[in-house]
Amino acid sequence: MTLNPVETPCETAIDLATFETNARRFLDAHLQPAATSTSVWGVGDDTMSPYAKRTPAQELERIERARAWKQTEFDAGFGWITGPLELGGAALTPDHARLYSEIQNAYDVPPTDIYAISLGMVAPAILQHGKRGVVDRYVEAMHRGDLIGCQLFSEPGAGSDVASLTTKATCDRDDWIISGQKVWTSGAHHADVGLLLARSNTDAPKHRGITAFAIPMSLPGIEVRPLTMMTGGTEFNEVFFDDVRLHDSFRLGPIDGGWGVAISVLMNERALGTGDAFGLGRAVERLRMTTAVQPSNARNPLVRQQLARIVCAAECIRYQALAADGRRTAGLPPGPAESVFKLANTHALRLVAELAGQMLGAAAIADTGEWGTYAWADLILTVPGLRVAGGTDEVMRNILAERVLGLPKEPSSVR
Amino acid sequence: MTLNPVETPCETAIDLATFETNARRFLDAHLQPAATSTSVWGVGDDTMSPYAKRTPAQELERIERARAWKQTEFDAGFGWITGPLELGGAALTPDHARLYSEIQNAYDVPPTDIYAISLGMVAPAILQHGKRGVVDRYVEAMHRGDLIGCQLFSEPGAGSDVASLTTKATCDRDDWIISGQKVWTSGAHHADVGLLLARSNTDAPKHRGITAFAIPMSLPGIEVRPLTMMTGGTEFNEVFFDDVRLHDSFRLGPIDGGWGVAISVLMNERALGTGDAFGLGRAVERLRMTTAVQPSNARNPLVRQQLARIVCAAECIRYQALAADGRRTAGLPPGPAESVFKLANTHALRLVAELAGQMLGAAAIADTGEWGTYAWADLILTVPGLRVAGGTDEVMRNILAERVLGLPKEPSSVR
Amino acid sequence: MQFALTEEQTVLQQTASAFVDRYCPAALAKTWDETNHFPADLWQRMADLGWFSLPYPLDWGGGGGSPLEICIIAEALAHSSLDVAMAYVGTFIPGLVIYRHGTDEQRERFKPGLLEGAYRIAVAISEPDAGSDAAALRCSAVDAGDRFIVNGQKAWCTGAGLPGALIAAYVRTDPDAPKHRGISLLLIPGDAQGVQIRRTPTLARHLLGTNEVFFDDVEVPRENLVGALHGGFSLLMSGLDMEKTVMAAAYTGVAQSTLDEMLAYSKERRQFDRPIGNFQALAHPMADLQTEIDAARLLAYRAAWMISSQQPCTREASMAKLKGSETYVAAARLGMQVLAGHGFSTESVMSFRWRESIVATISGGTSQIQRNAVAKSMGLITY
Amino acid sequence: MQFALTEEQTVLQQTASAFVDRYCPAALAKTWDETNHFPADLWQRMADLGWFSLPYPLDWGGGGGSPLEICIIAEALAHSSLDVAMAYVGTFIPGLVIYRHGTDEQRERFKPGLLEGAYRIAVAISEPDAGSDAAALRCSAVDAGDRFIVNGQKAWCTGAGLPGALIAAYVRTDPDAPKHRGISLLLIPGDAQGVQIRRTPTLARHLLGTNEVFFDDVEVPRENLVGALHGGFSLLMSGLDMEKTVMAAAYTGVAQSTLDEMLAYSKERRQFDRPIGNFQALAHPMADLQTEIDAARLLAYRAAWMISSQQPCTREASMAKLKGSETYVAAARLGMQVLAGHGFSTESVMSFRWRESIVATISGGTSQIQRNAVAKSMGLITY
Repeated sequence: MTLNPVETPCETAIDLATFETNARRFLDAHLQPAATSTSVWGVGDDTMSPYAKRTPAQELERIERARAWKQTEFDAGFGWITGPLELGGAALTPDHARLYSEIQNAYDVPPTDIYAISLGMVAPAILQHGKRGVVDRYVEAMHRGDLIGCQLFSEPGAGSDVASLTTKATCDRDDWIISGQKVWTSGAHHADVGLLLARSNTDAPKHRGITAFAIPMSLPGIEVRPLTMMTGGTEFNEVFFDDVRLHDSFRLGPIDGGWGVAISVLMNERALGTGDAFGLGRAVERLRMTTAVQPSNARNPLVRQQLARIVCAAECIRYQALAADGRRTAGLPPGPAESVFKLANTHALRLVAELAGQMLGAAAIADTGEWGTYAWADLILTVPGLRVAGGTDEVMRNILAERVLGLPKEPSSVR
Repeated sequence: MTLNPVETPCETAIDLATFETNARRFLDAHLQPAATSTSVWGVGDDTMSPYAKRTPAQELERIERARAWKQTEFDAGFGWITGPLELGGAALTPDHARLYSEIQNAYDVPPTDIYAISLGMVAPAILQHGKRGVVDRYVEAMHRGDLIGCQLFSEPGAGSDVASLTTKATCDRDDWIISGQKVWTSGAHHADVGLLLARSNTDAPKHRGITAFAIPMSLPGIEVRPLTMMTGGTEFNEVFFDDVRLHDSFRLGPIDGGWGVAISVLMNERALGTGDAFGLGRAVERLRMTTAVQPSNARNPLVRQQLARIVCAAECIRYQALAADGRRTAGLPPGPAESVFKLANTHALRLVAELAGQMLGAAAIADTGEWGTYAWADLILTVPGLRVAGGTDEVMRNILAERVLGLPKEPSSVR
Repeated sequence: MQFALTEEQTVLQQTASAFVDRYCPAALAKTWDETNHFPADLWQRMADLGWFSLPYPLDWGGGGGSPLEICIIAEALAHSSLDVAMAYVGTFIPGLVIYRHGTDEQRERFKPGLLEGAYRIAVAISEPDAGSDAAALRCSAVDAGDRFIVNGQKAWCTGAGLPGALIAAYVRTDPDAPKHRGISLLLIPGDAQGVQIRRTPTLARHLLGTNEVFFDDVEVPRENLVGALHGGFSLLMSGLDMEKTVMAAAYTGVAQSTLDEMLAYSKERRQFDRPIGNFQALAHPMADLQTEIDAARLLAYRAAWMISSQQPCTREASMAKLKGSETYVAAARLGMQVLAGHGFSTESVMSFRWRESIVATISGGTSQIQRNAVAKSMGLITY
Repeated sequence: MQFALTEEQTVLQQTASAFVDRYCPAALAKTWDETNHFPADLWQRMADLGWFSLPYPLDWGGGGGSPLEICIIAEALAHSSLDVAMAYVGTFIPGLVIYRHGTDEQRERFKPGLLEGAYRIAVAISEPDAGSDAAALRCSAVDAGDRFIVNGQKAWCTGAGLPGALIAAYVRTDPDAPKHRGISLLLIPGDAQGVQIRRTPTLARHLLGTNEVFFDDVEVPRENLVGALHGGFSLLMSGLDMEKTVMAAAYTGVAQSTLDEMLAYSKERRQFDRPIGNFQALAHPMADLQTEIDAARLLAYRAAWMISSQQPCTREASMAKLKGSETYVAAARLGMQVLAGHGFSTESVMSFRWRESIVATISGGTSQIQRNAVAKSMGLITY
């Protein structure tokens, strides 16, 4: 089945002006105006990195806040504006969604990054490739924030080369038996459902022997172990499958046709990288503030030159992100060109982190307790991870070369 | 006097749809549809550099084509769409101008780069700061393409530091006597009028002793000598003033108030750098084509990676240029933020030239007669010039640091 | 001009290399760092080999080693970690100050400890608000005849918290003199009354630890004044070329290890049906890196040779420090790209290299400061 | 390890330096380049100093110079221009091939010309369609007993158009053998019947000129076959390390000149009331560049030392070529930024440096090829 939001009937649509009034009324009732306090030196939380270290209690509290907000928003009809009515969506147009997202910018919305993969990749894949029962079980609940999904693609031996995965799915009458190991699974310890790729046919060429599944993370035989990052963060996991039994109705797409599912998901993953997913805007602003409060840096010609360079890059990226967001909100599918965005973004973040290190010197690498100084250490440590997550720079550039520029495939890459 | 186009009466305005019909009718009558031939390997002119070497005859022919087109366009009412009626403008809105420029993209318009400085910098400065007689004498004729203006700012000892100029203007009753030397004057040998900065007061601080003038280039005592560039091109000149007598009515702005005129002009200069003034889009496309026709490069992982990097950069710049053009067409003044654009653009061009050199190897530096190979040499030679013209990278970054980021002025720069 | 090591130097290199393999392989250095562990027995083993006495002249009971030989040890130790190499270098560099500028009595008093590396001499220069101008320090020592009374605060004091630490504190003894002329060097035991030490959390360099030190009416006997009263600034500047040079050698050592580690991974790790090291997009940057490491090593050795042949080499030592530290950072950055996710996980040595490399271009004089020094030697005065 | 030149080497360096100042200062080299002028008397002066005989052993009548001494000359000449240095290097490198692989008769026949630098030996390898694989050449020589009949076309042939030029052409003598095993080296006078030479317009390197050479039934006497029949490929590969090393020294020489020129300009040119060299935004890149030039020079000298001590050094020579040529390009790029408009004008020597530098990372094996060689030495096979 397909439930393409673009095809839903529009007769229920309300006009944009009324919608705006309703949206503002709803947001006024539940949220504070966006604080500008993050732009004042020394005020507020000074963490910078998306992979910042949090205690388990802090993390849970953060998820609960996100979940409560998601539920409130969904129940008020703003959670899935373009979604179909039968799955709890509002069946409105992309213009409504874009408008809501603009209005929302003026409010202090709880951070909902925990749902980024769940809603950006897992839910669309289930909706597009899942059987009716699985769609009903997960999609609405995921959009309401009740359930969280994670992505089970990477393996210890299959990182950039996802298609070389070896986690096995063996058919046993109406069930599949899953065995193997996944790694770099973001948020698996909070997830209710996983989007799994497994090898169902070892005789076929590697891209043609993979099947995709939605898999309940509570099944017996699944074990999630945290990976500790340099930052101290533990949001990535290893996930072990020890003869896990899964009914065939959880299969997504055809048997041995999982690579097609994967491609559609990976495209969505790259699109996740737009917006200010990596916090570049915030980081550049913090860099500017840091310079401003330090006269020796503000007057240092080298710092000035490099800061100017970075602002150039960030400005370019911002315009591009606006264009890409426009495409997405308009319901256009993300194209391979959006690989560009992640590359440019993580490169700029690297420059930001390097300049911060240069400006702050020892204060960036040792904690003196001063606001906004050692906070940079997290970002400095995170940058290499950002460049790798969702495809290394090299892989992203190759995708660009092949799919956007139309160059031939890299030699002897057997795909 | 000020004749601000935005303030002209709009009762004469025609609606956009009618305007579009008229514009298409006019363009259909005079131009061919834009050839796509520049995107076919081996077809058409393969020159790449904006400073390509041309024979004097080729150059004159090019100017004559541009002038003929400018005149036709102006007389049909499309030459100065937002300009005031009394100066031959059409007194329409920025929306009309933007629409015309979009429609025009589909036609094979003769290159009119010779007018870029004339209309982008000199004419606006005369219009804004000139006395009635000078405005009447020059502005309409410049917009019609009858006359060409050049900019007389840089001197051998005053490049980035324009305000340290020493060309003297000495008051002699109602006249000024001009003596000194200008350099890097683009197109002076074709110009009818120059926008001159000269030192009128040697006792005042350097920014407060400068006066601006419009100066007829045919006056006795003015000598223009070509400078030869590495590319072999001679579009830059030295201009010598030997006791040139100029009536005070040619003065722009107040006596000793020339720095204000200069600032408004320099801002316009930076804005010139948007659009695809440097030919980045064309160069990237040529690079892609070059790769595509050379299997060894198309499959070379390093070339692929670097090409992808460059496409990222160019894509970012394109979106930014669109935004900047939007601002300009909407009649908003160019801001210092547009310094960003030139920096990003020339940096990307440098990467393009380097990769082309790497890919083509000897064929980029020696002329084998093959289409589209040695043609790169011009661009390779031009890149350093582009990075310097209109402000070195270092100066542009400093402007950005001070005017956009609000950092304090660089220490001990006495300005 | 010749580029070969002598036979003795080759043996020394092999010994040091075997030492690292046996007592402090990189994975162990990483564990020490992660657990803030100070491996005291490692120092004892270095002392047993006579390494701490090496920099001192033979006629004083030292090993009479040349700067090049010390570079060889530092470089080899850095294959373990920069921290291990720095701990070695940090022990004798301040020791040489005492040897060169101390009174006869002080030289005799401290001699056994110096030759055996028994002291952890923690150099205390920087202060929280003094910025990068070392001469602007404010920590005060009042002359009370047979002793000084010290008050104030020091920052970035490496190793001050270790047992038996001796703090070599640069303090202001004449508040009225021009800032360079009122500084003195005092040796203050870390456990003296009124000394309080607080460890600073840092990204790396956890073996010795980075500390803030607070002095509250600390009494320091006059015999612990090293060099002339108010003459401390020249002591502070002395030995800088040697320190930069030896550390430059250490940077090339750890950069080489970093490259070796990523190279091994790139040959073993397969993606798209071949070892990832066979992709030019990784192979060429690694080839470039090896070229840069070789170049950085030659710059360090050249500076060492100049020191031993008594040529002034502030410019060459700055070049070596600049190039060495920047090369280590570049190596760690490339290592993170080659190891990708594995590098980001704390399981990998590379995660440790990355953390540690960030310190390299900051400590011991930032890259900007080295560039200023080189620019000055070229006749450019920057401000 | 020691980094000093011997007294003789120092004198040689001073002589070469004075030679450049007197006979071919950079501005003059630029004029020659702009006017495609071949300064024949300059070669005579080099010959008078015995430089062309220097690479040959004493017992053959040569100067018995070591690779390091040849590097010293090449580096000094490159202060004039890369082209001048290349003309020197390009004279003896193919000469050494004749000396090493020629018959006794050939050695005697060519000896006077080789020792006096009288021949302009133009090496002809590349062909228009052969790409970067030298072994894929197709230019054919048919064995006709006492002579060969040569037909085909060569490209990128430096100096072939000069009076008295001798073309050292690698040709295919066995079309059926595997491509590396059917190549031979023939010496063909540039004025032989059936040889046609066409100059290729180029960005730089105009002293000797770059040419296409066409062979149309050219008869070459058998005594002009150098080395074994079908054995030419090993001759082609021989001496590559030496060539890369000496050229690497030349790159560091011209890079140093480029830096010296921008440095002088930066001290003289004032903007915003101070010399532009005092802005850190220019001073620090120049300091970095001096560091890189020193590093590149040490890599070149190391390779030269390895050749003279008979160590294999393909890796080290590739590193030296890579680093040297990339450093020259970086120097010229920075020079264009420092000189700004003045650099872009043909009045400045910098405009010539920029044009010329672009050749450096392409000719004599591109940077990609050097990186492949280094990667191979690290156990990485790229494809």
